[in-house]
Formats: sequence, structure tokens, C-alpha cells
Amino acid sequence: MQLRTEVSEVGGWTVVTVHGEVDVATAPELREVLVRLVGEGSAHLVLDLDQVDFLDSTGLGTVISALKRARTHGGDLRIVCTQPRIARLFQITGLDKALPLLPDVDAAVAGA
Amino acid sequence: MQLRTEVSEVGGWTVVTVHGEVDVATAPELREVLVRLVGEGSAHLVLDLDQVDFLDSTGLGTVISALKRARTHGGDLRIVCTQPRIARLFQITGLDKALPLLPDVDAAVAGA
Amino acid sequence: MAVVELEIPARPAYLSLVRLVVDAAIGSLAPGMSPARLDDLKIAVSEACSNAIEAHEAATVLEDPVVVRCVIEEDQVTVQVVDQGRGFDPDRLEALPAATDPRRLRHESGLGIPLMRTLADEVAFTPADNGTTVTLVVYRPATTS
Amino acid sequence: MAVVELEIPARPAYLSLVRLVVDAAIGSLAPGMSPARLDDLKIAVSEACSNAIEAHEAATVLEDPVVVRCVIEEDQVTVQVVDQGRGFDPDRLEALPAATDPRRLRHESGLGIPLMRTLADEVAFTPADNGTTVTLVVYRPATTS
Ligand SMILES: Nc1ncnc2c1ncn2[C@@H]1O[C@H](COP(=O)(O)OP(=O)(O)O)[C@@H](O)[C@H]1O
Ligand SMILES: Nc1ncnc2c1ncn2[C@@H]1O[C@H](COP(=O)(O)OP(=O)(O)O)[C@@H](O)[C@H]1O
Repeated sequence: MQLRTEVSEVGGWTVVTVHGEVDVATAPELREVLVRLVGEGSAHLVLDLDQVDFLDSTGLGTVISALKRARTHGGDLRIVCTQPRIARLFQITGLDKALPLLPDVDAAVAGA
Repeated sequence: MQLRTEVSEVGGWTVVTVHGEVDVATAPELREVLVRLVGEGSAHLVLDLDQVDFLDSTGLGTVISALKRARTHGGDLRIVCTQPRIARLFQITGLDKALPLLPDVDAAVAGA
Repeated sequence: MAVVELEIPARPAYLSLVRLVVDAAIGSLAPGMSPARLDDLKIAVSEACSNAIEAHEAATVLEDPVVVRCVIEEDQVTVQVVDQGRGFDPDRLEALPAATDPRRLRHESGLGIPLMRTLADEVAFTPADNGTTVTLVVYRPATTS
Repeated sequence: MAVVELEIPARPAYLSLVRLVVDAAIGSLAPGMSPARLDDLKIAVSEACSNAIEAHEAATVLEDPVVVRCVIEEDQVTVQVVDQGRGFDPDRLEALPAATDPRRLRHESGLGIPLMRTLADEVAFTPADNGTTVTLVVYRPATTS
């Protein structure tokens, strides 16, 4: 299965919804989308991982890298993730401490 | 994926709808269902293959065997099959000559 | 050229895994194969594997694995099924009666090899010291990549 | 005991096939494994295969296959990932900063082995003459059969 991303705007935030599998084969594609968006001035990003079928440590690395890039450009990155099997990876690696997992796009945009 | 069968009655015929994959691993299960039905006096059988995901030569063998058993018991067996990839196997082996493939259960019961 | 090899126990329960691997290895990694040709190949491979498993049963070498090797090339896909059974002579198999012959329905088995021969573009049975290798080839249409 | 072995080219495009085979070989043939534990195992295996593929790239042995071996036993499932890279010493990897340390976010990589260690019940890295074997074990609850 390939990776597929959908981009939309909600309340001044750019929402990237990721479908499919994020691994070493597909992470570069996701990274490219995120780099391009920040480069185009969309540094306030919501990454919606609720449609993801698989995510590994390369995916986590891509998220960290995008977070740092967004912040460097005066923005931020927020994660929507309610699937326990994906959330688990953020918890195991302690990334949920730096990057809270939000229940939906509205909560992400509200920053709550 | 396992094999699953559903049995119903339509116009005096016993309709067996097969779901899943019919191969060496699962054909014995299908055979058992058909043998049991004929044994119980339901020798007028319609075998609906339109929900089948996979069928191989063992599946074809099971069909031939059930046809002969039904006829021996004064009944008959009719096949519903409109999926080209399944129909193809009956055509390649010439079985569609002995056992026409019908478009739906009504046609099978009508014998047309 | 890409090679994906799968070794399975000689048990019918693994046939569905073989089909899944052929589907995934060839369906997603050999662009240009139509779904219909991929279906044909999957049936042919499944038939060859059923025979391999049966051959291991007959030779009581159930502990030896059956090997399925997929070779993806520019212009064709090859799947080899390697068993360690007792071997056989494919030219000495009884021919099926014609489709119109009423005796045709006597034959509940012996349909696997005729199916393979129709479904694949090339079929070869190679006896080995120790078993049989069935080679199934399906051509790939030229892709514009 | 049942053994299913898969050999793939050392390319990231095959990772999804590996996960599919682990899913099918273990999900359907090892009753009693919960979907959550199977997910854990799939991630751990995928991480090990990613490293194996990276090791083949680093050692420029891209033509050599990576082997994934699934061993299903009564009380556990073992997956071994065998590569022919240059090997490494898992005890000498830099530890990640604590989760609460702001420097934590400097680390975009190095998450794979910590994940494997948490997701699998047992993890072993065995250097070989020629590469590394990663062994991942997940226990199976007793089934009533
Ligand atoms: N790999 C094999 N090793 C040994 N014998 C084989 C092998 N493949 C086929 N055969 C023999 O050829 C016969 C015909 O095979 P096939 O056409 O597939 O029909 P079936 O398996 O239903 O008998 C088998 O019954 C078997 O005796
Ligand atoms: N099979 C392997 N062969 C050689 N080196 C390996 C292998 N597995 C892991 N390593 C080394 O261990 C390091 C840490 O691996 P890991 O925790 O998975 O993180 P990452 O792959 O993101 O660097 C790798 O960068 C690599 O140097």
C-alpha cells in the first residue's frame, strides 16, 4: 500500500491527513510534503495520523523533523492520533511528552 | 481466509452459497456440507459461487463429485457463477459443457 | 531483476499464504501485470503448490519445506515451485476425455496440470535429484517507464 | 513447530511484503495471538528489516537477500531477521536523552532498537561471520485446543 496525503485548511492551520503506511520506503514522500508546505509559508501544521495503517520509527523521525522545521519557521506542529497502536509508539519513545496527541482536528487547532 | 457456506431454500431447491477460498485446505469442508445435504434428502442443489474469492482444481473436483452424488440420488446440481475469473476455470476444463453456469439463483431454480 | 523466495511447511493450510505472497510480491512490484493475468498466475502457482504438498505427503517428507521463488523481470514474471517428492513424468499422465464426452465427469482430479498449462504462458516440469521443480512464466506487457 | 521463511531483496519497497507475511503466517496460523501483540511484532520485525536493508546498503551488498524466518511454536512466536551487513555492537549505541529532556527532540533516528526492545518479549542481536541475526520473540498465551 502506498502513502497518500490530503491537505486542507482549518482555522488558519494546514491539516495534513496521512493515509496508508509510513515506513522507510514511504517516509521520504511524507517528509517532502511537509517540507514543501513549511517552505510555502504554512508553518502551522496539524498532522492527522488517524487514517494511518502503519507507522514505524522512521515515521516518528519524520514527525520530529517536521516539528522542528515548523518551529524554526515561527509555526508549530500538532498531532491528531487516537489509534492506540499508533499512539503507543509515541508513548514508548516518550515523544508524547514533547508533542501531545490530540483527539481530533478541532482540538488540534484549538491547541487543547 | 476460511471457507464459509450459507444454506437456504428457494422453490424446492437447496441453495448453498460459498464464501471465501476453495482449495485443498478447505474443499473437504465444502464436500462435507454437500454430502450431508444430499444424505438428508436435499438432492436438488444450487451451488452459488458468486461470493467465492478463490477456487482451484480441487474446487472443480468437489463440484463434479457433488453433481454425480446429487444425480445418483435422483436430484441435480446447478451452478451460479458470473465472476469471469471463476467461470474461466469451468471453461478451460470444459466443465461448463456438462454443467452450465447460470447468472443467478432464480435462473438456476428455473433451470434456464 | 528482483527475487522473492518463500519457504512453507508442506501443508495445505499454507496455500493461502503462497497466493497472498504472489499477489503482493508481483501485484505491487511488477507494474503492468493486469489483475486478470495475476489471477491466472495465482491459480497456476496454487495448483503447483498443491501438487508439491501432495508429493511431500506421498514421499513422507512432510518435514521438508516447499519453496516458492518469484522472479520479476522486465518482460516476464517467473514463479518456481520446488518440492522434494518422488517426481513424476508429466508426459505420461492420462489425457482427459473431450469436454463433450459423458465420461468427462468421471474425472474429479487431474485438472491441475491442464489448468496450469492454459493459465501460464510457459510451464516446465524439471525433475531434480530430489523432487520436482515446476516453472511457471507469465509475460509482462511492455511498460512505459 | 512451523517455519515460514521469506527472502527479499534488500530494498525498502519490500518492507510492506514482510509485514504482510508476518501478519498472514502468524495471524492465521498461530491462534491465540491477540491483534495488538501481532501489531507489536509486525512493527518490531519491520524495524529489524529496515536496519538489515540499511546494513546491506552500507556494506554495498545490495544483491544479497535479507531473510525473515518465522517460527511458530506452542508457547511463542520467533521471527529472525538475517542480514549480511557489517554488523554492529548493540551495547555501544548512544542512549536517548530522557523523554522530558528538551534535547530529546534532537534525535530523529535511533528509535528503532528501543522500540524493538519494548515491543517484543525477547530481543537478541547475534553477530555472525557475515552480518547480523536479530531474533524477536513474542510469547503466546496458552490456548485451549
Ligand atoms: N510435483 C509433483 N510431484 C510428483 N507428482 C506430481 C507432481 N505434480 C503432479 N504430479 C502427478 O501428476 C498428477 C496430475 O496432477 P494434476 O493435474 O495437478 O491433478 P491432481 O493433482 O488433481 O491429480 C498428480 O496426481 C500426481 O500424480
Ligand atoms: N542489522 C544491523 N546491522 C548493522 N548495524 C545495525 C543493524 N541494526 C542496527 N544497526 C545500527 O544501530 C543503529 C541504531 O539502530 P536503530 O535504533 O534501529 O535506529 P536507526 O536505524 O534509526 O539509526 C543504526 O543506525 C545502525 O548503525
